[in-house]
Amino acid sequence: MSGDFKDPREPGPALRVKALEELLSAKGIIDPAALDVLVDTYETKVGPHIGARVTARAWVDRDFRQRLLEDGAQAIGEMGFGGMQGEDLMFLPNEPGVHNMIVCTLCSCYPWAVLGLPPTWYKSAPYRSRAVSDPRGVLREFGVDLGNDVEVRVWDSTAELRYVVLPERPAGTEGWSQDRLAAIVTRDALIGTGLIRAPDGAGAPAP
Amino acid sequence: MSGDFKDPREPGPALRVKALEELLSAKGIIDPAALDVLVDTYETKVGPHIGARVTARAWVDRDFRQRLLEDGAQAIGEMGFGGMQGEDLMFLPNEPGVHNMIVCTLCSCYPWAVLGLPPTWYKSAPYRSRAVSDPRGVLREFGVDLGNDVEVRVWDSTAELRYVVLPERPAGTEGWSQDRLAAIVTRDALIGTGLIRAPDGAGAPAP
Amino acid sequence: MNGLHDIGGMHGFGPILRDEHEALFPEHWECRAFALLIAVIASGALSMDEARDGVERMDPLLYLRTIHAGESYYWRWLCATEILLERKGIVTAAERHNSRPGAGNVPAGLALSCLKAEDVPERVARRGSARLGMGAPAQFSVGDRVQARNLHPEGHTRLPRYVRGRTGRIERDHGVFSFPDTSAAGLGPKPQHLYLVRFEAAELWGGEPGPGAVLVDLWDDYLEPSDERDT
Amino acid sequence: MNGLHDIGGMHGFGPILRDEHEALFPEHWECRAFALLIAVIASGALSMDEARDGVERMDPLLYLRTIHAGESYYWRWLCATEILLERKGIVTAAERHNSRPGAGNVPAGLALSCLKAEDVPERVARRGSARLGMGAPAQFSVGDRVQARNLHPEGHTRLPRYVRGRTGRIERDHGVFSFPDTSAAGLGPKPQHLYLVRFEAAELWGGEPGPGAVLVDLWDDYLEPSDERDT
Repeated sequence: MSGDFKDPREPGPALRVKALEELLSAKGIIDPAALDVLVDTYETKVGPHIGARVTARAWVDRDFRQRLLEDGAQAIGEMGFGGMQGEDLMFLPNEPGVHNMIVCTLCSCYPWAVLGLPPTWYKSAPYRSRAVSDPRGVLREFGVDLGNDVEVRVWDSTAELRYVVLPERPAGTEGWSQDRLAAIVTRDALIGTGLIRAPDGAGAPAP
Repeated sequence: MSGDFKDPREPGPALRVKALEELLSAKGIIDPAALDVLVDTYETKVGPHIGARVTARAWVDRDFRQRLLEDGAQAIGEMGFGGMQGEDLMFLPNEPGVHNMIVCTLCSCYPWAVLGLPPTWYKSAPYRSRAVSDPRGVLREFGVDLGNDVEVRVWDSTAELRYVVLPERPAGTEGWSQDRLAAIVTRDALIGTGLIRAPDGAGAPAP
Repeated sequence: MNGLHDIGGMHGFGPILRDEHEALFPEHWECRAFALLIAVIASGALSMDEARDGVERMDPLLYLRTIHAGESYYWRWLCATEILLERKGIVTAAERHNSRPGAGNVPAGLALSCLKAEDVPERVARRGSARLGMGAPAQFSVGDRVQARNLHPEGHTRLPRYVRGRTGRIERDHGVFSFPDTSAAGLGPKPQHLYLVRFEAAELWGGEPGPGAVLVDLWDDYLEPSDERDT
Repeated sequence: MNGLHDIGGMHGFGPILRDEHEALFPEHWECRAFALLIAVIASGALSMDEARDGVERMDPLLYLRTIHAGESYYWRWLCATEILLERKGIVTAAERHNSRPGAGNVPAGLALSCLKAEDVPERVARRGSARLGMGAPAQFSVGDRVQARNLHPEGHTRLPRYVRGRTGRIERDHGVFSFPDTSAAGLGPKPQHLYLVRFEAAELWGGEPGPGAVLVDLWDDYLEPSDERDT
């Protein structure tokens, strides 16, 4: 019957990828060394620390925040960030009474340039199916319990625009440096499935 | 991970059915001998020959045809047929310019009392998904090419009503006995995925 | 429930594979799974609505294998039977696992009547209609234009996704039937009228190569009046 | 295409399973499958729209395993790459099977440029917008009430089933973009305006526990004016 990929007559994915890579290399369409660099880029260079730094700056720099909300790609370009899967970028500011959350129901679009590659759960059926129809239920699974007075806006990435949540700065972080602020920004907060809480003793002066 | 039923730690269906049957029997809820009779009933007694006999009679007996279209369950009761999955029954007459076809998109409802248990293809994704949205394409796969002037009515069995197509009597079968007519009625014609054609030499007198 | 079972109008499953010589029950367990569920329903332990609900709650992957990858259809019946007997406390997972009855027994209040072999012929041939012997006000009449509501219940429903929000016409009033959404959830029959509703193919799917319609049986609670003009 | 991938609003997949310690590429082949598709797109051999179309045409059972049963996500990329390179005649099934290039070569007319290792950083960091540098008449303006068309194309589309037939409001005009439905089918970019459309949760799903909306990017061809009153 059709389609059982565990059919023992079918080669596994490792062999299939290897065959394709060798064929495309022989045909001069790809350069295996470029694949190495691509992998290294997303394993070591592009990741949620970028989103954390952008967020921290937006928290302390009002003009930057405004530029970020007007043209996300342009603004993060000032910081040396941007590129693939972040060419057209909108930052979605959470505010009192409004919570934003991103999803891609049709595939797994994600703002790589700001967050790196997505976690498995973001690409899986339970999140993709329920984020649009039951966002409050999804958020509860992440430990986020929003009151029914809070409006939840879910952004389904159906086109080439990429969305990132700009979380609210937690109370008790007044006077923190951008580095210290960046350290408390989580990937889930930038997806909209988490909130940022200042750690214990947040109000104390920086050490 | 969830739900791979080929997990070797899980017993296969044969063991699972056996366990359930023994437990329910021990609890006095089922009688294994009744299961034997149920299986025998649908293997040897109830099948598409019933629909074929009903159709043949409707072709030769105008009053019966009318009663059949008014109340299918009542009319086939006259012939000693009817019962489970045929309690509320509508026969759908094909006519010049109108072709009927049955499906159950949500599960696999089927007029057992008239056709027996359905074939696998009727219960499978390709038929269930496309019968409602591309009936002409489905019919072409069955070798039935309807002109675009023919209206196709697809009956999706979402409730306890059961539908059966009443095919058109083919030309060249004038004067045939009910038995001879019944022999050319196919299961697919009663589902609406086939047409009935008189065999070669149909016009000749019965041997 | 917006599940994989609600498959009308989907693409991508390839050609219809037919085997004109297939056996009714290729493997022995399949005929037992078939008869077992019928006997359990005959006992009064569960209803057809509940059985369908059980199928819908089986694992989506196994469900897909039974409709697309050649696994036996009767997996659905087996899973539904297991799921529902467990939900009702009639056969627990532990009992299944140990293959022997536990200390508990059938819950009190379930008046079950075992279907005996000698009663099978009568049971199979019983001609009683599924209509309920009670009245209920009909919201609609034959000829009315109706719109299927845009409902997305998490439980069992017999309102296919492909008709939700679409406009059709009442072709026939079938009478008063039990309502599957409440019946499957153990909330009673909520008796109401069931209608045959005709949806033009063009209304459901956009352009079509020729005239066509899909006829669907829908309950009062699935429908609202439509103010769309006739086409 | 009404495929399994169009999963917004479905039920039955259970809880969200998270592993905070998962590796980016648990198996080595996954990182190669990832980089391979990116390099093939960079070569000009295929577009993102085509890549998505390829994923949608993989076998539904394997697709489901990658979203529900723990099989690697990168199966989708691998299958899409295979399907599309075969469709375009760049790598045939026979070549894959034999693991060596056949007599034929890359079809004439495809001007491919191999992405070199030293060009990867520039490629990854390139900031050009996906907007097309051309005008197109805009059918709608910010504030307009629109209805998503009830389309059921058999090919690739980015119009999710859950918004079809539903009414929303244009929140933003993103400018002119390539149209995925034609682009993925090799019929050209059909440049047109792309809008951010806001659908109230109640409009999409019925009753909701609190205020909410889903915001979706939709092209002109997916939309028609709505005469529904404001709510």
